[in-house]
Amino acid sequence: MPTRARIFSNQALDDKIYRMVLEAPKIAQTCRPGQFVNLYCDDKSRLLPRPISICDADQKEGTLTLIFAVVGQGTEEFAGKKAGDTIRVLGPLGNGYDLKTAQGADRILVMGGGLGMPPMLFLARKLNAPQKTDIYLGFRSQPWMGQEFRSFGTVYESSDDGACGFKGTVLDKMRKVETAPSVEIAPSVETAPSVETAPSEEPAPLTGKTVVYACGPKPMLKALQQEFAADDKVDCYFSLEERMGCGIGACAGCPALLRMPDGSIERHGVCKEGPIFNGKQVIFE
Amino acid sequence: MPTRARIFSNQALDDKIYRMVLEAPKIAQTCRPGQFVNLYCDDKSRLLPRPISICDADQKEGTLTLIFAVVGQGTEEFAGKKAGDTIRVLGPLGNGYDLKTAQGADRILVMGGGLGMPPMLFLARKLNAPQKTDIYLGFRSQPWMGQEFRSFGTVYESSDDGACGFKGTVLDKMRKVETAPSVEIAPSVETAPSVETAPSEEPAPLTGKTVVYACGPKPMLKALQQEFAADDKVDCYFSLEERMGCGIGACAGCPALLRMPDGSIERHGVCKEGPIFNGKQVIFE
Amino acid sequence: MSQDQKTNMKVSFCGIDMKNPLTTASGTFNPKAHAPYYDLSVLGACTIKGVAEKPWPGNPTPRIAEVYGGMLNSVGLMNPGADAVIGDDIPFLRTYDTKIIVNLAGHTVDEYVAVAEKMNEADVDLLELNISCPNIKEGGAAFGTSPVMAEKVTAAVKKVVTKKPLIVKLSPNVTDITEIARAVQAGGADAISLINTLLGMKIDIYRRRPVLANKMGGFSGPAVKPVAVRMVYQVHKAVDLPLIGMGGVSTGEDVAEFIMAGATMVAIGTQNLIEPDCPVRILAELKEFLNKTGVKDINEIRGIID
Amino acid sequence: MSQDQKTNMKVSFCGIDMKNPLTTASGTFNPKAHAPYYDLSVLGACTIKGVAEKPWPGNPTPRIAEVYGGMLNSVGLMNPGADAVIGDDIPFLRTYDTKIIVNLAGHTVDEYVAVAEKMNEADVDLLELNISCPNIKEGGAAFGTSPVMAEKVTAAVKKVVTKKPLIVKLSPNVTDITEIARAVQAGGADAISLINTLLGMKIDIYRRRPVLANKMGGFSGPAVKPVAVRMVYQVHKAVDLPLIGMGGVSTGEDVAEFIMAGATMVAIGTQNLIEPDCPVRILAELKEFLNKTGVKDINEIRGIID
Ligand SMILES: Cc1cc2nc3c(=O)[nH]c(=O)nc-3n(C[C@H](O)[C@H](O)[C@H](O)COP(=O)(O)OP(=O)(O)OC[C@H]3O[C@@H](n4cnc5c(N)ncnc54)[C@H](O)[C@@H]3O)c2cc1C
Ligand SMILES: Cc1cc2nc3c(=O)[nH]c(=O)nc-3n(C[C@H](O)[C@H](O)[C@H](O)COP(=O)(O)OP(=O)(O)OC[C@H]3O[C@@H](n4cnc5c(N)ncnc54)[C@H](O)[C@@H]3O)c2cc1C
Ligand SMILES: Cc1cc2nc3c(=O)[nH]c(=O)nc-3n(C[C@H](O)[C@H](O)[C@H](O)COP(=O)(O)O)c2cc1C
Ligand SMILES: Cc1cc2nc3c(=O)[nH]c(=O)nc-3n(C[C@H](O)[C@H](O)[C@H](O)COP(=O)(O)O)c2cc1C
Ligand code: FES
Ligand code: FES
Repeated sequence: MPTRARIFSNQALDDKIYRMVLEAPKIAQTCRPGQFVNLYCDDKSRLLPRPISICDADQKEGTLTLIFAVVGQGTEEFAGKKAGDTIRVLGPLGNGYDLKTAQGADRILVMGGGLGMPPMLFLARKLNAPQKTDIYLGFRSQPWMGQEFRSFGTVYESSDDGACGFKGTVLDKMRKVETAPSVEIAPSVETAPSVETAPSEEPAPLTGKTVVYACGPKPMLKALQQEFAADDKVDCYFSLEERMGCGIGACAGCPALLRMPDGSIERHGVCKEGPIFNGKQVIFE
Repeated sequence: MPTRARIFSNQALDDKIYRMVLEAPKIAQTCRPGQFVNLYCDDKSRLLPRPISICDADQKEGTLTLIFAVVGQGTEEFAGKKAGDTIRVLGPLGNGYDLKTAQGADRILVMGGGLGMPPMLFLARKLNAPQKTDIYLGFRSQPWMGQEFRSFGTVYESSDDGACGFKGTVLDKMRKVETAPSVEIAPSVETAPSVETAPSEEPAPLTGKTVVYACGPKPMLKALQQEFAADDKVDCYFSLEERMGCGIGACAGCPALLRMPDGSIERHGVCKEGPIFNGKQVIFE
Repeated sequence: MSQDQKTNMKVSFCGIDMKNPLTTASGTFNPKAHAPYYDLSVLGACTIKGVAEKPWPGNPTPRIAEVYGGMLNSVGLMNPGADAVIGDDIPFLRTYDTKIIVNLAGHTVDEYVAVAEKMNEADVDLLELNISCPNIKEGGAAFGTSPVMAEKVTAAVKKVVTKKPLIVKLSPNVTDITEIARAVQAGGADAISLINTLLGMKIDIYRRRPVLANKMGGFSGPAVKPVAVRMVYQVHKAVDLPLIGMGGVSTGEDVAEFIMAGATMVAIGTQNLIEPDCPVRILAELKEFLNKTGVKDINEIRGIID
Repeated sequence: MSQDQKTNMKVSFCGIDMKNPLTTASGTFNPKAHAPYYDLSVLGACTIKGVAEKPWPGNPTPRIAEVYGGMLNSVGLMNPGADAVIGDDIPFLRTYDTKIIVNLAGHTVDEYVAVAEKMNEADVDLLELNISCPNIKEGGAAFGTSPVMAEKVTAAVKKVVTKKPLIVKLSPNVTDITEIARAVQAGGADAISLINTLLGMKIDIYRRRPVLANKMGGFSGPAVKPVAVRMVYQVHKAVDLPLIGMGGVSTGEDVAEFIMAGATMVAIGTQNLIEPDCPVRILAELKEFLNKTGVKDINEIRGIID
């Protein structure tokens, strides 16, 4: 059932970060933002799937875009693939983001940290609400994506070392931006010279109903959770990561711990009932 | 130390029999007839070497020719290789045939059965004594090599089903040919229409000093051993096969049982002290 | 090979007719997770994950690690409890034409007995007593590695399992598998399944800690097959009970290998996780092998290895 | 990574200085077979094949089978006897700058003592008592799987091994490896090496017989590493002896994994058979890993896993 997909292109975006475009029409047609695919290695010593989020999907072309970092031998193998090669893929997997909440919201914050950034592109495109969407992208250093987001909201970049955008975390940046006095926001759809909107265009503070969509490292999600825990006007959706055995809900390898409204603790599989969870319910260990 | 060699060509000679030419100058320069190489799979589930005899070596071009049958997953993998691909190879391995004995002999019989045939080509070329060399090739059915041998001796084909040459074993054929009355033999170096010499050109019976070089299935070697056991004028060199762990003499996985002249039994590794043994000493289980 | 010789694939296991010898290995198969990928009715039987009387939370994450040719897991028998399984998975599976085997978990003899009593009444076909999980401190491995304890828990559970055959699942982490097999036979087991996972460990040398939060875990996948085949062969020679063989099955030829070693049924484990619809392929490969080698009835080749 | 930090690679093992922690696993290394492929002096120590007092013929062929990620062997300790090894391999190895470890084989306590007495006098550095070969009926595994027997044979051999440290090599085919480790410690072992091969089996389903003439054989290679790492870790926590870790080592990172699990030295086994000069690569990879992660002395990371 994992099928062999042709690789349309596979390019390095940065040191150890690759953008792979796959011909996978079935997946492209049915997938939703926040879902992922399982990629499988050809090397027979590595049998488990590598879950990779869908960065974008082109229904017409039948292609999927994935962005992945080389962190171990599996992603190393994938990085070595060339256009015309094939790769085994299974999907779409997981639940995907709740997009409905965004329709009723006044403001949408899309927050991507590191390799949590790519799936936010597909999300932002599907949300398609540039007027009320702020997009925060956090890099370690140099940016390796960002321009693609500009039609879908106001884009704010930050980086750990200040090499691009604001020096600090996405949350630091968000705090600075979103707590400033409200002005009318011009979505940066036009070809602005910098991705970051000019400091003068200050966005609205978080007064109305807000939805936060976030994907990134655990410390980032934890901080976001703390930030909004007490604020009932803010809904949070976090994408979680866990080591997986199957990706389809069969092995019980990937539970997320959730604290339910009644105080009880439940376990939900990241792969099938996630990877997107109500961010306020997630218990970080 | 197993090095990646470029594959120059890889063609099917018959159903499940392939001829692969490798660029392996170092091996080509030093190898002797009867030696073999270890081929390694790329598939990481199959780690052990596949020993394959050297069918021919071209020192000038730096190429090795191997002929192999697809019998399992390793050889299946090799069969799928294309010109330009690479394969890991180690060698040359093993002792190779004793060619000196042939110099003092009146007659040389070269006997190849099935996949034991290919290495006989390199042997026959190095012996380079067409006048006194008879070459017996045994096929299961249709021939998939044979012409190449014609410059190096008189070639007799046989097959189990009679589809080519004589119907029967190489030994049956040899018995018919070699026991007939002596006449001067014309080596079939010229472009004769058939590989088999005409029935009129009957070769000498086994009167002088004879060397038998043989490679083929165990029953063939056993029968040859019986045939010549009592004949002191005949020296036999057999190439043995055994499941191997290393091919270099390190694992003790591949012993051949030999009965020494003094009656004692010794074990000699097929991979390092063989695969060529004095055929009269071999104990077949 | 070209014409389908219609090899008989039916086997009788503890008196129950199975349409073919294939089942799933407990914990690697989830009815609702797998159902979208193929028709579960292709399986002779479905074996579902280990269930205890009450829900178990399982171990902390990471619970999964990859190793050469296989995986480690320290799921720790996370399960929603007997009632949830009876209310949910079992009626769902009953909509398919396949037998149902339920794997039973417990920490103590009493806990095993409690879940066995419940499942004895449930709408399932066979019960499989898991005395071999390496991932829980009490119960599990402790029972599976001592002949005395193995016999004791088997006997206690057998007493309450009056309506279905009782399979006992053995751990490979023992000096002499035949000793444990004889013990569970003495305890009244109707059948034996083996192997559960080997106990393994992997260290993340960059972070200087075990990859699994639980440090050690159960090792499964193609890498363990030689140990599994050996043990099925040994147990087949040692006791007179039907066997479910498993450990590293990924092809139809692997299934044939376990049957020749002595198994009546064969379970697919880890392969279910990496290729959700693999039973379809494996069954086709098995049929092809049998046809190719002239086997008219799969029962002919069981245990034919001397 | 770029500048060589000159990590200290020296380890002291039973009071003997080794230039690095790498050695070879007995039976997978032959001095004269491997010498053409690399300079044997790169190894901290060379461990040579199991030797008995008198020559042993070993088992019938086929003795080797390939399995997923590894191999089975049933060589059965074929060896030319102590005198031949003393006259041939040992002087040859002495021409290299490496320590020599000789692996001792026997069927009975007396046979073990006999070869140990001879080797005690030979020009070698350490002796390794192999009580764990799964391929011989008596001796071997029988000693390695019973704590009582393991202690007995260790004590008997230790009595005659007066001039060199005595390593005892354990079998992984046991329920509790720490029990055996404690037994050989009690018997007087100076060090422990582990693991020997797992017992495995492979069936040729086309010929309907085991691939190995001896039916079962010792399973080794990358596939067994998780079991090996687990056991080294367990034994390191259980006893107070230096360890030689092995089982599936094929990279420098694997060596680091065994050291973190608690091994002082690490042996390369099956990889020697498929890549004759692998110690050169593995040593370079180990150094690279240590440099990359800021380890100044290899002794720093031994047993650092909780
Ligand atoms: C739902 C989900 C979506 C993801 N999306 C992306 C993405 O879009 N881009 C991206 O670069 N990475 C993504 N990751 C992380 C990615 O799966 C791992 O980086 C990758 O599996 C590492 O494989 P490897 O063979 O290179 O590493 P190794 O460390 O060699 O892998 C060994 C094993 O650990 C698992 N593993 C290692 N790291 C992780 C991890 N961080 N999360 C889960 N499993 C891991 C591997 O799958 C494999 O089974 C995602 C993870 C999850 C769970
Ligand atoms: C010295 C020597 C020279 C050989 N020369 C040739 C040759 O020129 N052409 C050719 O077609 N074959 C030759 N063979 C046989 C060839 O090595 C096997 O056919 C091949 O290894 C099968 O590999 P496989 O993966 O396809 O089969 P599998 O059965 O999948 O292999 C499994 C394991 O068994 C071993 N094995 C299987 N069959 C044999 C066999 N017959 N002999 C030794 N090991 C075996 C494999 O090497 C591997 O380790 C030679 C064998 C030896 C010992
Ligand atoms: C993720 C996972 C969970 C498992 N859970 C159980 C279980 O609940 N009960 C049980 O008896 N065995 C359990 N097992 C063991 C398998 O049923 C099987 O015995 C083992 O994995 C060997 O087969 P394999 O190599 O085909 O996976 C589990 C195995 C895995 C990989
Ligand atoms: C072909 C072969 C022969 C072996 N012979 C011996 C031996 O003589 N004595 C011994 O103690 N171990 C012997 N072993 C076991 C190895 O030394 C080692 O413990 C085992 O193979 C695990 O390591 P590996 O996975 O790196 O091979 C042998 C292993 C193999 C593969
Ligand atoms: S990864 Fe298997 S259940 Fe989630
Ligand atoms: S194959 Fe290893 S010694 Fe011959």
